[in-house]
Amino acid sequence: MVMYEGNVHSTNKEWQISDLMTCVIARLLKDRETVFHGVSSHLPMVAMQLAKQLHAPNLVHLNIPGGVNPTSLRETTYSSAGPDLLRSAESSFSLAEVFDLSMRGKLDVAFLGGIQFDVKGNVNASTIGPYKKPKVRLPGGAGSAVLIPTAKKAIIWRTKHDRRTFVEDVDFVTTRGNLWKIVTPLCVFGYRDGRLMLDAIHPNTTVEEVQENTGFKLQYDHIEYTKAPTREEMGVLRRVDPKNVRSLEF
Amino acid sequence: MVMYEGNVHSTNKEWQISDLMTCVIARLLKDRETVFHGVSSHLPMVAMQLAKQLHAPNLVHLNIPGGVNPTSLRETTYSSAGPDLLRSAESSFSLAEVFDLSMRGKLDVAFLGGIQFDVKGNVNASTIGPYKKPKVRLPGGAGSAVLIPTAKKAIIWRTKHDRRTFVEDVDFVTTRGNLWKIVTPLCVFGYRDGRLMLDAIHPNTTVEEVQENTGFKLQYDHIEYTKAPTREEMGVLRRVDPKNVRSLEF
Amino acid sequence: MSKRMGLEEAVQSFVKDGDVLTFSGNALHRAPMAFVRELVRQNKQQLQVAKTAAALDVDLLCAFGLMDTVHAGFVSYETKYGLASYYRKAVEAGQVKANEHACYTVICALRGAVMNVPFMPVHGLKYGDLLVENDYFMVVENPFEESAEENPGDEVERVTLVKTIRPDLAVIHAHMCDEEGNAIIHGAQYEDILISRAAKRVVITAETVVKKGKLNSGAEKVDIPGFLVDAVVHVPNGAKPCSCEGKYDVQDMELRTFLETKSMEDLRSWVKTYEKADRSFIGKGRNSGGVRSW
Amino acid sequence: MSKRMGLEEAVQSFVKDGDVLTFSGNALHRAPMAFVRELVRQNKQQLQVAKTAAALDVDLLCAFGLMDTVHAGFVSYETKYGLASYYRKAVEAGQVKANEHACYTVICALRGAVMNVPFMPVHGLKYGDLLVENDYFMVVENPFEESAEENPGDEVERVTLVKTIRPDLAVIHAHMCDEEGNAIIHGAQYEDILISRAAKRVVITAETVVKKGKLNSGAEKVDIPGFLVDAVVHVPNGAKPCSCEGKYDVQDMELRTFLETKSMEDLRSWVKTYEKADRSFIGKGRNSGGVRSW
Repeated sequence: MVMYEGNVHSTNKEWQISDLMTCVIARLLKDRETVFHGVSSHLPMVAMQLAKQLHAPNLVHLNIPGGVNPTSLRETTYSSAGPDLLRSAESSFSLAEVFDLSMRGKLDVAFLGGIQFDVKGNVNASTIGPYKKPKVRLPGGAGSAVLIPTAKKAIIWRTKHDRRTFVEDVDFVTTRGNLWKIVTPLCVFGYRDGRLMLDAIHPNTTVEEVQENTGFKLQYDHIEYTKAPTREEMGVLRRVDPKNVRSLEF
Repeated sequence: MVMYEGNVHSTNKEWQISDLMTCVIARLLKDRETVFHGVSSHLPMVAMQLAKQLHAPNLVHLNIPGGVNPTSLRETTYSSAGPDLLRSAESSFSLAEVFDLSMRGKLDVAFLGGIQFDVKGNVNASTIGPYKKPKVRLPGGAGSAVLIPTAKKAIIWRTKHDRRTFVEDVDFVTTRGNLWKIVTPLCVFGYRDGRLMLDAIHPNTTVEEVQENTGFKLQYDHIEYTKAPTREEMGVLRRVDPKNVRSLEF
Repeated sequence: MSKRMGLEEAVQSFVKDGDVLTFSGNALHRAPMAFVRELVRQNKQQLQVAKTAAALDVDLLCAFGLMDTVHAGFVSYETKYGLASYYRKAVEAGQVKANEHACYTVICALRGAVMNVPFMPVHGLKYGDLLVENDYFMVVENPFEESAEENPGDEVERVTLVKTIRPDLAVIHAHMCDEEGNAIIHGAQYEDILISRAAKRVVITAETVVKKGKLNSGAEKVDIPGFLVDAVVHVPNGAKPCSCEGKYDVQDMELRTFLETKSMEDLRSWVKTYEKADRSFIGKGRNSGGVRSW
Repeated sequence: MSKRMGLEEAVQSFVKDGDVLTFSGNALHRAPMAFVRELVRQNKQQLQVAKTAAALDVDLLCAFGLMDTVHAGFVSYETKYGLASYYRKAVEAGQVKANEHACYTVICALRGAVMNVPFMPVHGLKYGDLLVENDYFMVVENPFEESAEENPGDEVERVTLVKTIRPDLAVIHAHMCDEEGNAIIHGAQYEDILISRAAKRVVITAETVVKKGKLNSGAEKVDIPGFLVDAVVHVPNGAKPCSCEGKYDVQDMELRTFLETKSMEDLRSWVKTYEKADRSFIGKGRNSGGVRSW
């Protein structure tokens, strides 16, 4: 079994898995959408900047420190919730206000994490083992439990794809339903008719390999491959994220 | 019957009724108290400035435009809710926040209006006649209905003292209870044991005159006279309110 | 993406009969009067207005018979200018419904809209006839308190709820705005930030409109982010005869002229005197008459 | 009236065992670390902390066994610095109760304290085990909706409530403060304004403390009015090793030293290294050692 945990290199020398995931996510974003990311979310943050440079110049970038449309990530290092995001922003809109916005149905896209996902679209970011006597206490779902039900499109990205991450049944349902996409180092899941469906696999893998690393039986209509990062995408990516913070999680 | 409606002159040449009421109110305020006034509240606003100059330098002046401790009323004219109160303030604290503060039990004094008051301490600022088919639609209680129950001390001032104002039973109970004082051109009422009590009468009047102008039977423990404005008070009053906005309501 | 448009187009596009509106400012300060006058010109009917303390804005709509319901804590001019007599007469005649709130319950009802919940608990509203006469207040028991079950002698805490008010449109007169709607208010903001989040749509009328990126202010000084705003209308003097901090104070003569109107003709004539100025700027950088350019 | 005091006095005066605390900042940004270290030095026990996203503040208190319950949406360092392992171990060992919230429900629970109501409705929390496992969430029917009675077929709208959290104390590390507590925060404010209104008492630790009237800023730039503040503590570098916008970034080496602690001795030694700096300023303009003056 090939573990994709921590594997940032692809067989291709032109791009790494983190580049591919960033491009795949950027392509999911549309112009004028309001898009939020939280802490430990460098990859989506870079994807938003990439989308803004390419096809979504009016995308509205929202974040925890409250900087609306920071113009640059040059000062961003270990944190995707740092005050640097407000420094170059065009206006301010606090975290509390972002949540309120989502409650009102006006947040188009929310990026969320999670540790375990099951075939029914349940998300666990809370505990392994019982909630009140956990074997492992996880960091917690942050905004997931209120954003997944209310954002128009909830995108989960996860830099690990293994059988402990994609399971038959999660230990604890931090939240569920209304997932739109899950992007992993191997594939993109969609959520339709109450279950995760394999939407596309990345060019660096095979359906067999995805299945081997997934704890539930894959279902798909037909196999599609995600497109490798283009030269243009890679050029812009290196410009908006010269420090390669998109790879921090790998 | 002597009507005190609109009567700004006393028999005394040293001061007017508006000066006296302002001084009486100022003396009710203590150092460090948080004190709020709303629209059409020039007299209490001036009283707060007077108290700050005399015995309550750390009184916290709160108001609708959100100016905490405006240092001067020089630019104030027809409005006690104008942006001028924020211009010279030391910090800002919005109307919504002032209400929240009172809900938390941290507003010491609220100044409130009203059109009709009865012996049981009911306040009417809403309608004469039935609420849904009023004979007279009044401006409304503004913050009264939430501030009288929550402020530590609610002070009502009223520049009219007649039998239509102080009645046996109000037409509509905009709010009730927890009144502390009502200051009129003739007297000061207190609220004790569920009813209005005559605390003191002004030096320009007599108990008989107050009773003549009051629609319910006066009750009092003993008669006390309010102290006329002192020379010092009048001096400071003319300095903090050179335009005499305290008399606007008369 | 510029959201600039003329005043006529903004009212045509964003207001329909029966809408619930909310306006910037308080009493005679920074009400979006040009927009309110355009509501009159376009004869928008059956309007509702939610505002803590209203004055000329509500009184003018009542004068023209365009108001259905007012949700407010206080409707009056301040001391010097007396009562809002058109409002008062309309309520007394049964033409307008006065839903009296404490100013704070308007704020709480709008917070309910911001959070998209159907009600908001209010601590202070405990006594009196407002609770009895109005169906938008309700008293419930605190469901988190179980002491009553455990100790039947204790009384369960009671909590007043106010029903959420969701304005269809907030109209905010700001000092400066860029063409995407990033708006700056100088001085007292009153409930403007709240209403910009509570309403389904937001129109900014502004003293000054600049191109994107020309606000010359830090992010923290922008009071209303552009992505919340649907239309930007350039209307210098758009709050007159109300005040606009740092720009102009209440226009005493203009206001008195309104207060002394005696007939529909007087009222129409008063609104007419502002028409040219209110409508002089249209979108796309040109004015309707070729006299002023954006 | 000056509210200045030393850090030791502030912790002695305003924290008792069992208190519910809330801290400024988010994750590794502007947590009031000097104050948290003083909690450790004074061995304050059974503390509760409410915060949307906590990191070193909560982890340090867990490391010393001083924490009872954490009310938070997220407790972890960001990517590069890994998980909050002391917190994690303490929860797994049953020593600390992790009351998991969505970050927003912490915000709503604090809004309940601001408004002094026992609960706050939350629109978004509709599904999952957090609702099932925690007694601070409850689902009720919307009492304003009567359609179910009128039309028995319809379902009544359900509304989730979160129980109010009333912190005993908010500790906020600010950039500048006058001696009466008027405080200014530069850049991202996170939930600091909210907690300054939600808590029963407020202590400001500040990079710079000036005399009254010397903030040299307009009223609108003061983020926390002094009358809300109980104590002002002058602690330059008081957020280290967390960041403080415009002053310093996360102190990588200092943080790593903490993360690599293996024993209680390592932990004590880490806290000790800050002791002189944390406590160097006392009230009344004199420092404890005579070296620095206020």
